[in-house]
Amino acid sequence: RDTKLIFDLSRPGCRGAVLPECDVPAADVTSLLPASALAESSPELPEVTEPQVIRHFMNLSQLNMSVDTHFYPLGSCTMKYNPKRNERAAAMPGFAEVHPYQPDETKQGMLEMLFGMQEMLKEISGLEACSLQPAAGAHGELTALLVAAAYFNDFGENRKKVLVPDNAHGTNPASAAMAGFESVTVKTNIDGGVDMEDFHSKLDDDIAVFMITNPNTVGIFESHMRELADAVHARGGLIYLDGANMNAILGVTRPGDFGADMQHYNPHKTFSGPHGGGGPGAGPICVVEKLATYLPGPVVEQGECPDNAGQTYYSLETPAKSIGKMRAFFGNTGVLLRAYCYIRTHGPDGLRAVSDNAVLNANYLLSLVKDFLPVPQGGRCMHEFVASASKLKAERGISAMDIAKRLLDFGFHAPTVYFPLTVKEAIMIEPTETESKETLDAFAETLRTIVGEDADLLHEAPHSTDISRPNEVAAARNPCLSCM
Amino acid sequence: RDTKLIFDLSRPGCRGAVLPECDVPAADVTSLLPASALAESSPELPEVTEPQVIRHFMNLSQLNMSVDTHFYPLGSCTMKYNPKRNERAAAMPGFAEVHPYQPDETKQGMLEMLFGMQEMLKEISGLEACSLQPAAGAHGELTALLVAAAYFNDFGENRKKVLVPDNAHGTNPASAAMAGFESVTVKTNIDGGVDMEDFHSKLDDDIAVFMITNPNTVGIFESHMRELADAVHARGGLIYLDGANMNAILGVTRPGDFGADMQHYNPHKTFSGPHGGGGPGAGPICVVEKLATYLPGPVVEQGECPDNAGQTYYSLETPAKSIGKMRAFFGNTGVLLRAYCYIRTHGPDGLRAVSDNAVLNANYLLSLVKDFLPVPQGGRCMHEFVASASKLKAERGISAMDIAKRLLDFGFHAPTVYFPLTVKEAIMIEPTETESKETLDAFAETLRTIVGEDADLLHEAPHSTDISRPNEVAAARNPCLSCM
Amino acid sequence: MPYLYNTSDDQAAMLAAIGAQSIEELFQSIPSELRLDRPLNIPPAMGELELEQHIRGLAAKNLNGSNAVTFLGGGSYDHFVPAAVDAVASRSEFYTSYTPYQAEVSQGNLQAMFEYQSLITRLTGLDVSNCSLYDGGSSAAEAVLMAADITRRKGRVVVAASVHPEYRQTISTYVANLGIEVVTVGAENGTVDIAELTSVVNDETSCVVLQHPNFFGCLEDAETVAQVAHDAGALMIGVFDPISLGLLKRPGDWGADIAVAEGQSLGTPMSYGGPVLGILACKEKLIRRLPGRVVGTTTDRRGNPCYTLTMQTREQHIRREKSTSNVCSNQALFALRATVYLSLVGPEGLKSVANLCLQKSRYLADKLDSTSRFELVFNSPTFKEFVVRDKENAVEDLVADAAKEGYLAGIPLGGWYPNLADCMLVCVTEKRTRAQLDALVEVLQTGAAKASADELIQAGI
Amino acid sequence: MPYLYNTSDDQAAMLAAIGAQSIEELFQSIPSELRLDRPLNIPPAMGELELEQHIRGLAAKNLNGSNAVTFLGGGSYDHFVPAAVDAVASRSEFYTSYTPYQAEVSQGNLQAMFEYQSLITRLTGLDVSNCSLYDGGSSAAEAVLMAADITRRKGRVVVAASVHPEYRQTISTYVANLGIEVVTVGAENGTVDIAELTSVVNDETSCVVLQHPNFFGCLEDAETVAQVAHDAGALMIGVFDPISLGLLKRPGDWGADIAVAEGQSLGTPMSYGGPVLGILACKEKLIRRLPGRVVGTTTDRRGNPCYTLTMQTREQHIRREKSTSNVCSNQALFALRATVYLSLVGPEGLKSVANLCLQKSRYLADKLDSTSRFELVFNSPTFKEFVVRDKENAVEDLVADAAKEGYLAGIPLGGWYPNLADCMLVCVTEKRTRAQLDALVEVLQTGAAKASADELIQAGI
Repeated sequence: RDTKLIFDLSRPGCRGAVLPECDVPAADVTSLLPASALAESSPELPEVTEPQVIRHFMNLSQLNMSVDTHFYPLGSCTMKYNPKRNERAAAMPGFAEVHPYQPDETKQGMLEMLFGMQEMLKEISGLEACSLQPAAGAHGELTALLVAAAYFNDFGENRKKVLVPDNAHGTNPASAAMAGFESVTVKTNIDGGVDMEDFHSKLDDDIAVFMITNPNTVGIFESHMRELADAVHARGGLIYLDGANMNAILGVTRPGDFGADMQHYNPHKTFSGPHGGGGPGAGPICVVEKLATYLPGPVVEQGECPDNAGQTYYSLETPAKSIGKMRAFFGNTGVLLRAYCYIRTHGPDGLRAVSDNAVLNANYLLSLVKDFLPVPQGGRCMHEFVASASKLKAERGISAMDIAKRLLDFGFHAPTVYFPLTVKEAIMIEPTETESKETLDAFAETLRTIVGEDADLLHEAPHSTDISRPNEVAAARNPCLSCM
Repeated sequence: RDTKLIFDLSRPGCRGAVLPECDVPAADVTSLLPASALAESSPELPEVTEPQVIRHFMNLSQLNMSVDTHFYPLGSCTMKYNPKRNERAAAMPGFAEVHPYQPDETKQGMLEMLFGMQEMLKEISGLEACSLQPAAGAHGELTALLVAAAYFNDFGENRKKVLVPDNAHGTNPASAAMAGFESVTVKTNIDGGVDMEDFHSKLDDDIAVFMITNPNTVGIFESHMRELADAVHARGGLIYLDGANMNAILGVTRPGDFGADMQHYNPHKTFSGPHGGGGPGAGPICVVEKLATYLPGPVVEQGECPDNAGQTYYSLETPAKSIGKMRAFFGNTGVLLRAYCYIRTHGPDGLRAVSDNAVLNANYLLSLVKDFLPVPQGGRCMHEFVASASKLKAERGISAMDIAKRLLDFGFHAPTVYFPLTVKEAIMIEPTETESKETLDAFAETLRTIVGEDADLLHEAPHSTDISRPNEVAAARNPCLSCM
Repeated sequence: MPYLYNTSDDQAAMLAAIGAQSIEELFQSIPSELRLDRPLNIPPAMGELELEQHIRGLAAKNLNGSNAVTFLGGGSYDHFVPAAVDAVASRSEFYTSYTPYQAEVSQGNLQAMFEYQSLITRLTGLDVSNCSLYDGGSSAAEAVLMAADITRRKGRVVVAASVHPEYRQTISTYVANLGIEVVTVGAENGTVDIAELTSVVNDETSCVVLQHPNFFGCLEDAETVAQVAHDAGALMIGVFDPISLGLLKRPGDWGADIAVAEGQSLGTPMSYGGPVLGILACKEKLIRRLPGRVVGTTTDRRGNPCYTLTMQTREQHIRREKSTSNVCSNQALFALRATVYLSLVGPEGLKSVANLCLQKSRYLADKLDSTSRFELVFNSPTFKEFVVRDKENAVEDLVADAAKEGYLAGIPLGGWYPNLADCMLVCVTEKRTRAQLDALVEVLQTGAAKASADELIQAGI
Repeated sequence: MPYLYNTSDDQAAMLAAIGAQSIEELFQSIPSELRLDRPLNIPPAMGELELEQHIRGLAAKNLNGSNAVTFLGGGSYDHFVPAAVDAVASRSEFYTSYTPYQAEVSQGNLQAMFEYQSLITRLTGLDVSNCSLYDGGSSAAEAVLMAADITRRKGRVVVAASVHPEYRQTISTYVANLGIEVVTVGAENGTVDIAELTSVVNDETSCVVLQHPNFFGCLEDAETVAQVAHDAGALMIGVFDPISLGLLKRPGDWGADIAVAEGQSLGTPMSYGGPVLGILACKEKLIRRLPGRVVGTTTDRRGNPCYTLTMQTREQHIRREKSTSNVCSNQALFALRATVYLSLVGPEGLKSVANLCLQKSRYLADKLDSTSRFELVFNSPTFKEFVVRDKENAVEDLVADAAKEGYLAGIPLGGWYPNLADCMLVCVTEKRTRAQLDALVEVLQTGAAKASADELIQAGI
């Protein structure tokens, strides 16, 4: 195993790029810039050639599993196929080589696409306004909570409480804290839904927002959704819908219709943006009408061309009481463009078919594995389900991690493990709609094989991968985050 | 190991592409085309989805070694780095989406590039005319031989003999035969050069062409080149230079200057076009002035714009006595564009540096291996050398093939083996200039290790690859060339 | 030098190991009188940024798919290339590898080529396919050489005038020095004259070459032609359009012994005509004369099924002047593209593409025919191309004027067919929209269109 | 549905295995009164060909690098992106994978991110880098939150008016509900007013935020500002331009405790401002408050060195509301692009890029300043951007007119700085040629250029 870093390949004098000669009269740098501002030595970068760079990174790439090469049932992450036509679109100079501060009249195609995206997201969520600015799901959460804070402040209310179920994504309480709220945990019950008794006991007039994931993180649609929403609204609070699991309900039900006042989308999950090894994503949000004025700016408006009446013209506007900006520039346009392509590829029936098949695939896989790998909350599920290795752990010492690692040996990426925290030895499986029955059968068969294997073999897994399990404790104890 | 074919993934009803609805009034097909011409059933193609297609071919790709991922010292093939900027250029719609029959005025950029390519190739070869039409090196050979035939015919000569050294590429005699000539083999001597005695004995007034590779296939510059050329010319014959080994002599010496009347280039070797798993390549040829009129057409001419005097204008012309066409359309423009980018990237000094370093790398590697792996013709070499395992074979039963296969286990592509036929147990190594000293050191060290390994281990090699050695005899005895 | 590794320190160390004083010394075997004593006279080096500016400039001078609408065909077609094809073909492991001599580290290429061969045999209805040749034209010439060799008839090759003129030229060039006569049979009415054909096919004829649909876009009576060839003991060589096989009978089914095609339509951009993809398939009995590489199945030492290059005894590095051909490479990357394309479109997709070509070209043909200025020339059914006559006999001007509006209207035919000097060949693929078809009619009639090609492109129609 | 596998047969078989009658039944947990009883009101589905026509049309309506020449900067820059960067970033195994939770099958991503962190710490002269945040603006806000947390000073954040206005807005938005005051210090002369700054930095101040070179392109007296911050016990947050570090002193060397940047310049196209790359590096002592993912070295069970995500106890899935930030992703693909870019250009290349920006922007600034209509506004030395005043106070019109010729001339500043309503910010990167600079001067003076941007592009100059 070659573990050389790019720095290890460096040899003085090697160059991977040749810049042009200066074609204007050039002055000595020291005559243009003060000596005190200048670096005393060259940047400490490696000196390598282009072929070295390519071979280094091509070989590194092959060390990764990916959606294009492997089944990647990472629960809560919706690792669906990333269509190649979307990549082609995003690479066009007419999108990739556009500057954010170009005059509106020089980017009408960009604005038209973004306006269309706003409209489609509003319709899919059943909400009235949209901001495409947030850069990721968690960023969307934070944005929405700041919108909520601005709304309450506008009415002189100083609500501080944000309710979050105990099986929510960790970003929910973290976003609440960042936004200046106090996060209060609401229990969930044995079925994975919100414990209504606990919920009502924690609901009071200080409630600002109830953040709910629905379908929730154990893959169940909250059966008391309407009651929850009504109760929160009755107290003057707002419902925030964590949109991570939208893949289950496209065209089936809409957050706005089941009580949400705000929601974010993960276009990189639901709408097939590639995950890029960790990012970029995007986190556009939709809100009810009364919150529209607080959205971060700008948003795209449709109107008439100033120079040409009757011709559609798109412009950028900042809402009147906007919270301001959550980042520089408009938003993660490149991710949104891919999502736009995806939605336009599917249309209404296609999006519904996505959710139909995502839910079908998850239920099918559930039906194949539940007999040998218990699924506490699941007779049926939505787009994902959470199995538990706690019985295996108790009886044979086999952990969720053991199973996850062993799957790697069989050419499958592992599911999400140990999340949500409410399920012991959780194994969270989301197949997505872009996998075949054949793959699901093979995966279930492999899981069946694994649970029957020798415990020691599993503890030592994986056996066939590039490296075996890393010592994470040592990594964290003495963090070495860069090479000397 | 998953050996499923794309056909095995097929399930009725799956689709990987959706075509648009017809936007013009559509008639029944049977009303437009005679029933007798229509197929009775659908094409027998697999029915698969886009994600299946992608995962299938992505996984297949990883089963290949390639220049981007591995050292690939395949002698005679010049597996140098394929610059990414060239790929970007070739993908531009302004080159990729141009039709061959567009009017000249709508493709002036294309013609300007091709004219530049003609001029640069002429200068590099020291010859006076160029045709970019041939699609591969062997195609260039055939083209040149047909040009020679036309030349002789034009003067009423019916010369039939083509002399080819015994260490020449097999395409040389094959091309001669295809062009209607008789191929006569000339021996080479112990040093790898043409045996002058044998040469003179076979030279007579029937000679049409002497096809010579120089530097030759054992990596040696023919020391009697001038004498050879003079003798052939004295008999009225022509010298053809097989340009496969141009990488050794760019800017050092030119075929036209050492006596060649015709030569082909392999832009996919010398000028970094990617080899594409076997192709496409290109095989442009250059010839002396007297042969220009026989070149296949069209060629690009530079002149003045008909509508705008003084402005440069490029047009296509077919030489007066052209042999005709060697294929449809102009040539392998996409390959030529990459070569153009490569030459423009290097300039005169850069091309010379390419040959300097190609020859330096080959000699360095030669110096590292010759002590444990004899190199019959090599104290020094040009861009490549041919080692021989014949001593190892005789003493320990270790063949060139054994060594080649064992190299695969160490992450190196194998050299060319058993060519040229004049060297027993030949191992033909061409490192190219785009490999580092470090890589050459590692390769030489691995070779040293291998020649010291157990013979049985080597006979069974490779051990760590996707498959072990295929049974080629069985494959050829009962050819199975497609699946049912 | 962004691609060179050796620093001057490296060079010194390497020279020391070699035992040479200088790099110059390594070239001492080249006599000084043969050396170039000056730098090459080519333009100076460019960095990547300058190169890209230069290349973008050249590209911008060409009308192309991003700023023009093309109705040109004639063997190079503006069919749609799905993005997934590019995604596969741009994999380093495919495009920077070479011929799979080492099967153990080339199973990806080998399996892909085996799948290509399988797809082509299914598509053509023939038994065997090689794994590709240079292009359609040279494939036709190789097929002719095959036929001459197999039939041992060195006398005559009969070619329909309705075969692509450049394919005919290529055939003629290939056989010019072999003593083989090429007899061209007229096609005055848009399809080959079968009576004339029958009269020239004799027992010295190795093969008959027919294109179907032919260069004019017309369907030939291919079965009858094949019968004429076979009755004389000649082989039938069919030049086909792979897209047409979404609707039309396969070459193997109408009687072709060898079928050749330009495969560019299957997922490869036009690229000014090259590089492209030569398809050649034939009947089982002709296999030992098949030119080019082929991949076959076998097992490895461990008994696992695998793929390898095979039948190499036909090839030039073993048989040298006795080989079946001098071809020692293939268009593997474009065979791969065709494999991905055919897998993506599948049976229904290929039918759809073919049907869209048929319907849309018919729409345009009828519309032009209904104008006062233009008329269709031939009566035979056409697939995606047709020949139209300009009654005012100004085809070249029309084409030039239309190009100014961004419409590439058609291919003037006078250069190849003097009697069709007032005609052009017009092609309509599935990419052309009704708005584009209507605009072409307008621009050809009036010299201007309500909307330039650029405007249609911006409108996404 | 090109991305869906399940045929109706599959669906039937799967439903049977589930024990359900229909897919509809699987949704029965959703109360019918919450269901959507109609199809979504979005446009109908498009095949790939139609989609591409539509998208090409939209793209053609935007001025962009293929048909325009841009002088816009202000945090998004038209630097050259080498093709090798695209080649790496388009590898499926990089762009279709996710956060490397399973280190065993993610060493490629992990090592690349470790290399990124190493490059950023070297580039900035700081000890630690995370493996990226969303963008420069949100990174600045995260740095402010870090500082408030570390210093336990919730009172005041001091920001120079010469910091990017949208970064300042982002900071304000982030802290709006946290009771933290944002105090902006003027920069009337193009750089922060140090006297004013000194007066407002107090012992309640958690940090001072300075951009250097600043939004106007001017170099700040960064060391003095850092001294003011440190004297008050506040942290110094430096916003930097990574390209400038080819010439300028590193943030860690002039006193920044936390350095943040927009990393788009390092190999990522502008993409209308996103997605891009937030860089954040800091001193070792601040590591436990670092937001975002980090990769560290360790060994595996067999003792082999390897990489893993580490310090996850800071993160939200473990500490939830106590985590250092809610960020649970990174811009891995663009961190990878930056890694490839920095590796390719190396020390000499980065210096060259920086020097070309410096020299060419100076040339243009001087040339504009020498006209009668324009004058430079600030005296401080600039790096690659500068502020120019239109004495005729018609900046918006000038920009609109220049755009018609294909020149994106500059960013009008009035919206952010009312006192600069007659000014615009002009940027020159290494991609701009002298011909383009001269053409801009011409078009700004006369409203027309001898050569449009399109013509310069075609000429490759």
